[in-house]
Amino acid sequence: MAATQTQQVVEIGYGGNERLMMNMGPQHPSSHGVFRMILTLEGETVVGVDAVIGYLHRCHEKLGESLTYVQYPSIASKTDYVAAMTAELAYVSAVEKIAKVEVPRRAQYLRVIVAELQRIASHCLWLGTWCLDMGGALGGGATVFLYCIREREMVLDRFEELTGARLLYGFHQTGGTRYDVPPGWDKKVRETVDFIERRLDEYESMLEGNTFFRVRTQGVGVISREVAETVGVSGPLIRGSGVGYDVRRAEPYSSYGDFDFVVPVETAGDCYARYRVRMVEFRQSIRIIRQALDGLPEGPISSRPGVKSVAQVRVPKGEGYTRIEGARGEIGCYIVSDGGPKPYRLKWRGASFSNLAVLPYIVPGHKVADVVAIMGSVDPVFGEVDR
Amino acid sequence: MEVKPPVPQVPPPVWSEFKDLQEWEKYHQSRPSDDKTSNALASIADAIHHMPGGWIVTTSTDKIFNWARKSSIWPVTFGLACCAIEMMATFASRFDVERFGMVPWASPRHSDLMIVSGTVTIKMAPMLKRIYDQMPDPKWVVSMGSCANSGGPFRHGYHVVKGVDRVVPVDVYVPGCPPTPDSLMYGLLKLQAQVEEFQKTGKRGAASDPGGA
Amino acid sequence: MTLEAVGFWVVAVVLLASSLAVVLTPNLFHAVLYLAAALVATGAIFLLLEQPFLFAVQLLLYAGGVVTIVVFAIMLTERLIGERVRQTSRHLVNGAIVAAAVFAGIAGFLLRSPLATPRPGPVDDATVAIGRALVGPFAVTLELLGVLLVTALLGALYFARSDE
Amino acid sequence: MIGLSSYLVLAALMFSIGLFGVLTRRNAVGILLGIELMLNAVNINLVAFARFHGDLLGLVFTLFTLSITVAEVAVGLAIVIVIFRVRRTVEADRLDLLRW
Amino acid sequence: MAGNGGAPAFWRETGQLIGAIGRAMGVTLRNLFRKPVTVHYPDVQRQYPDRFRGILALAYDKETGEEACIGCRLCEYVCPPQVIKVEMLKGQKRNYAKTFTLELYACEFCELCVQVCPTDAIIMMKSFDLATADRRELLLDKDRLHALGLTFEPSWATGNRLRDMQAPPRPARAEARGEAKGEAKEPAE
Amino acid sequence: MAWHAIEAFIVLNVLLGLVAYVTLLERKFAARMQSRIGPYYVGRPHGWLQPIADALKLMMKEDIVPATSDRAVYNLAPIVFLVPCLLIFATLPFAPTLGVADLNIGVLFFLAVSSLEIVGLFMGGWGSNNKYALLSAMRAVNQIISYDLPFIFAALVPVVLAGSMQMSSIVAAQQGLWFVAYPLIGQLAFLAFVVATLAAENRVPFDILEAESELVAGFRVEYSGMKFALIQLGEYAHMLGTSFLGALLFLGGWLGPGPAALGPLWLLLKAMVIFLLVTWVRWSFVRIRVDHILAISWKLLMPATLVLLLAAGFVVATRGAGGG
Amino acid sequence: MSGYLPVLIFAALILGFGVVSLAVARLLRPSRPSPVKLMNYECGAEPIGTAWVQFPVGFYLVALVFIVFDALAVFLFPWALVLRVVGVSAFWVMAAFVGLLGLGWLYAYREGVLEWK
Ligand code: SF4
Ligand code: SF4
Ligand code: SF4
Repeated sequence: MAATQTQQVVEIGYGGNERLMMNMGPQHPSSHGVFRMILTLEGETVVGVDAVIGYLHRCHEKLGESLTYVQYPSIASKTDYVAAMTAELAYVSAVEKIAKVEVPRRAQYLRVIVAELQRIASHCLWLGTWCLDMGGALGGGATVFLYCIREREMVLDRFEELTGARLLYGFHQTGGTRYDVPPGWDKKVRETVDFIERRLDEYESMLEGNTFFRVRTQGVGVISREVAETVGVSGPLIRGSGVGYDVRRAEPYSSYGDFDFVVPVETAGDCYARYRVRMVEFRQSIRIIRQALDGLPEGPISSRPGVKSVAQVRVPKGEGYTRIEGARGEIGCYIVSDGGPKPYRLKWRGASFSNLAVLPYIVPGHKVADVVAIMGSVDPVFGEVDR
Repeated sequence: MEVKPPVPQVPPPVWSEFKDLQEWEKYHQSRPSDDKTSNALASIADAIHHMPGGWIVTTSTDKIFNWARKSSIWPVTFGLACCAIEMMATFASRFDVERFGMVPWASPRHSDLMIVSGTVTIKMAPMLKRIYDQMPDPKWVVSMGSCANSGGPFRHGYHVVKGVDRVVPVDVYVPGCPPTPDSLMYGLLKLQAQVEEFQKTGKRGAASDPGGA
Repeated sequence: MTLEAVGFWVVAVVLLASSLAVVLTPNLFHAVLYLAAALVATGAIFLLLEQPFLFAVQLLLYAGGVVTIVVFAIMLTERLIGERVRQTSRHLVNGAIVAAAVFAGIAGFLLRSPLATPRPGPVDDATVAIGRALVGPFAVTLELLGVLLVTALLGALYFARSDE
Repeated sequence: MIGLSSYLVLAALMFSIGLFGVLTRRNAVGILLGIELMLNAVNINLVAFARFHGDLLGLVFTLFTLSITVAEVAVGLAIVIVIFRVRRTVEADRLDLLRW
Repeated sequence: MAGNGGAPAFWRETGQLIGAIGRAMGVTLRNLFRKPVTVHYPDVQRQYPDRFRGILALAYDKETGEEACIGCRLCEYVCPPQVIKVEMLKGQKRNYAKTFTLELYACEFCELCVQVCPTDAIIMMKSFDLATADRRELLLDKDRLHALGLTFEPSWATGNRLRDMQAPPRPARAEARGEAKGEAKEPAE
Repeated sequence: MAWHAIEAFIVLNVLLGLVAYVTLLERKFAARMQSRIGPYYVGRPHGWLQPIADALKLMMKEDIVPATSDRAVYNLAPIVFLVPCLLIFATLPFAPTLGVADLNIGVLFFLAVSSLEIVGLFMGGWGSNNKYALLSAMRAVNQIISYDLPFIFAALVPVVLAGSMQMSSIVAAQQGLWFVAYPLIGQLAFLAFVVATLAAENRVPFDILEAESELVAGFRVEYSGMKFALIQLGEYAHMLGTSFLGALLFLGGWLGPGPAALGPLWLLLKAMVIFLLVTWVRWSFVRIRVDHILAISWKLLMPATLVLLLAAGFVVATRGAGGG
Repeated sequence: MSGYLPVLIFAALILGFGVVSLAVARLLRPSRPSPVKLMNYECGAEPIGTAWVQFPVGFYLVALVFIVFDALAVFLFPWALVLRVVGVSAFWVMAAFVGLLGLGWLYAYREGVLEWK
């Protein structure tokens, strides 16, 4: 099915013109990191796309096998560095699953709060960079970008108050979290999300009804439901294609079952649908954060004592796979343990990696200008793709 | 409490114990010195310099030139990994490097500065080198974050270049993982100070000057 | 020499040089650029002839239009790199002889024909006069031109798209 | 003093050059360039006569010629494109469509 | 852009477009009159929060004024990129670190070393301002680490505090240790 | 002759200074719009030395001519680009008698000269032998020619209303009523003019030409150092020139309260209003895709302006008097 | 004619400015070419092939329509000047002309030339 579809689009408009092979990336303003696309162009129309990844292969899995359960979480955050909290969480909960460690409720709620805050920060970055791609660094795109980063900074401030770091946190540890909330933090978080909620309206009024924006996004990069399911995309991509799949709902972890939220689904499958999904997710995240802050239980933040030495955490023989709904989709972490302080084998399922696989299905047939819009709406993070 | 403040210094023999720095001494790229002005101008300036009172002219023009270079350092937007996100934050409203006259450009041809923000892998290194090479002289490099400094947390990996200074000559190292925008800006100010010092000889900032920016 | 004479000679040299370059340069793209130069120089000739309006029209129509269209045509038909750009010319000698003969003929005719003594140019604002003429005596011509242009447009579009 | 004849000679030279181009160019686009030159030479003549005879007609006529030239180029190039499509070349020597 | 759905659709779209243009320009206009969020960096320093994880330093013992590190090498073991090298010097009353080097150019600022340190000897500073032109300068030895500890403001975290915060059974102890001193200093923006 | 030379020299220098500071104005304005501060430390406060530093630095940058480029074309392009961009000022008077030349084909001269710009642009894009540059040049030519027509037609409306192409008489015709205030026709024409200006200047949302995120830096991607500076200068000069043209055609030029000596100031002020308007739009929108850009021009703007022009013509022809 | 002298001088000055500034820059700037530096920039990757290839016909078609309407614009200028003096008849002449070209536009529109793909 999928193959024939690609075939179809490739053949359009070949009028005997010469084809142009053009590199896009690795150093390209819109490559979102180090991604190289070799586009085959016919005039302005893309007829073929060749994705080259691996420019950021940082040996994560090998590293994971040589570092102990205590050491690795802070490096796990470097897989999906835009949403570090969820990446860490995936690793940590995989360990917890094998070791059958209970996580205190307070820690679970904290995990939810930071994960959702992280989702907001990540989506802010996504919206900003996406608009930057579409709007140009010397235009309105840059403006939206700067607004988004401005609001993202507020979330980062909250993280900085909580953990001391702005981007890569090392917040989670086996059995709970490493940091408890500082006094007054919840109030500030509330203020932050209130503020961001107001600012979201501003972004929407800049983009939503704007015909310029709509023609750039509607009907562009359509991922049909079939393709989405075949390729195995996840996160906002699959929800934009009409599949209401969300790990938080499908397989609630970390007390997500306690909260009331909506999983947004759009059926169009184009960039605009993905945009809508993410915009709704913004608001749903805010909603979850409010609920979690309201119900934040007292108690310990960790069921295990804090790290005292490198080989402190030992995990019985076994294997476990956990999945987390990251900002970009399903992050999976698979750990095989041989009973020692380190995993025997560690495998990441990067959401961006699977999402990126959809590019050859949706890019051909579009204009060069659409390529950047599609790339932006896929929102890959290359730490996670190349690992 | 009573403390005896120790003297801050790096005892040279210590390096030799670190494989990383041994290799650094061996592999790090040094920079050719003739990237400042054309030879013609250099000889003219030399002639003026040797005329009586000519040094006033040359030094003051040099001051102006270096001021201009310093005041308009345009970085190329080149993000590699996590640090790139913080670099973006540095370019954004809250930290706004445009106050220092820095405008990020997409093409290396328009840029003076490459901020290597993130892990350089073996696959990426040739690309990075090429982009660096394609920047017009005079140019500068800031190595941002532990990964670019030395491979950082991934330096034991098989696919990571242990420090971008093995590929291109680095002018300023900014520690951090990722360095906060403030520290990157500190590094950039430091770079500006270096550029200002970029005298007729094309000498870069002195190595032993940890303090003042 | 008066200023006008200086202007004439300068423009004439530029014009002839660039025209020669148009026909002689092996690189077709360069030829088009030289043509642009020649056209601008022609415009300058118009200026020397005290027809600023025509000068502007020349720039507007040719520099903006024809050059564009020619460039595009090249893009469509001929790769300009490698072997193919160095297109050779044919019948160089024959061509030169014919061209020289034509020039000799014209020049001879010019020399023989009694040229009227120069009179002062037309009214100072030629544009208004042209405008009057266009909507007055030449109105029909104008409409005919419109027909011609439309026909050309339709024809060209038809040709260019015929087997898309 | 630059008189009418100077302009006419200049135009004649330009015309000859254009003709030379037309005759020697292999490439059809090149031939069109030559034709452009010739038409320009004609325009120079027209304007020069108009100027020195104080006649408006030449100017109006030039204006028309300019426009017609434009149409000519458009059609000419379109034809070149068609030829290219059919024959995969624009070398005038090989354009023997009309011969059979 | 002109709609292909006939005249009404066209006018509707045009109306929408104009509305959108107005709204977008309104947003930018509104922001034009907002105060810039820029922190005027060299003139004004951003207020770091208390838990800021900056460059590492060695601390002196609060009571005795001696250097606090006992050279136990726990930090060396736990450090993921293995940037710390400690040699122990046996003493009579207590042990010392004979040498203590930290390759700051490879540190990932994960705070694990701080967390494991039993004597709160290694701490983090509220600053990153150590940019340098020579990579060798980022190799911090013991003296330098001590000096840094006096130069910058230390952040809140120490090994004991961190472990207390995480300790499951005794949640109250963290407060007793005075964790909460002046936490909420940082303004929202 | 000497006097002309001096006058032209002064105009050129004032112009260059103005262009330099217009860039600064735009940067500061955009920065404020984005909650930033913009240039500040170079010539504090507010970075008033920034343009000078930039220019000096660019002068000292190495100049790179790619090995595979078409050298002559590549090297000439910046100048070919620059000349028309600055030459358009030749016919813009800054006061009734102040300016290089107040030609009686003023508006036409402006349009004709500025249409030459694409030659330089295409030369740059072609000469670089760079895919981004070439693609950008192709787009640019397409876009500029597409918006040239609405631009011409919109600029013709005041010409029709004033019955003259001479800038000073157009301004004089606005003595009673600025053409922007001319009922309906004036406003629509002004609107079309601004849109066409945006497009002709390759400003967002019509900046597919430099499309940073797709084509890195457009047709000038390979240019460095002084050539790059000249291209930038040309772009901003063109921008400024069009703003002045708009001020002259629609906003009554130097007319304004106060003594006549204030005329140039008024003109500058009005031109800056247009410039800031364009900048404001620029920093508020995302880019439009190239096919939509062309569609907007050909399907909407071009016919609309043509009809508008005819309407203006009808009004003038029947009323026999323009300018209200 | 003499009205154009300042324009000419102005043009010469601009040209001079461009040339002089390039010359000064040539004096000031370093020049250290290397094969890699002179390579075409393509995001750091090695360029694949040349940029000079054929482009699709869509580019040409737009230019074609433009050219014809440019010719129209040329006639509008003199027309604009005489409207007031000649009156409505002038208007009708031009309206007919525009109408004729409008037919061409309509054809192009229908044919989808203006879609540009
Ligand atoms: S130094 Fe840290 S933040 Fe920067 S790229 Fe390396 S791992 Fe990422
Ligand atoms: S912060 Fe982490 S990486 Fe740095 S020295 Fe401590 S343990 Fe090692
Ligand atoms: S710093 Fe702390 S953990 Fe490290 S060796 Fe000293 S006492 Fe032990």
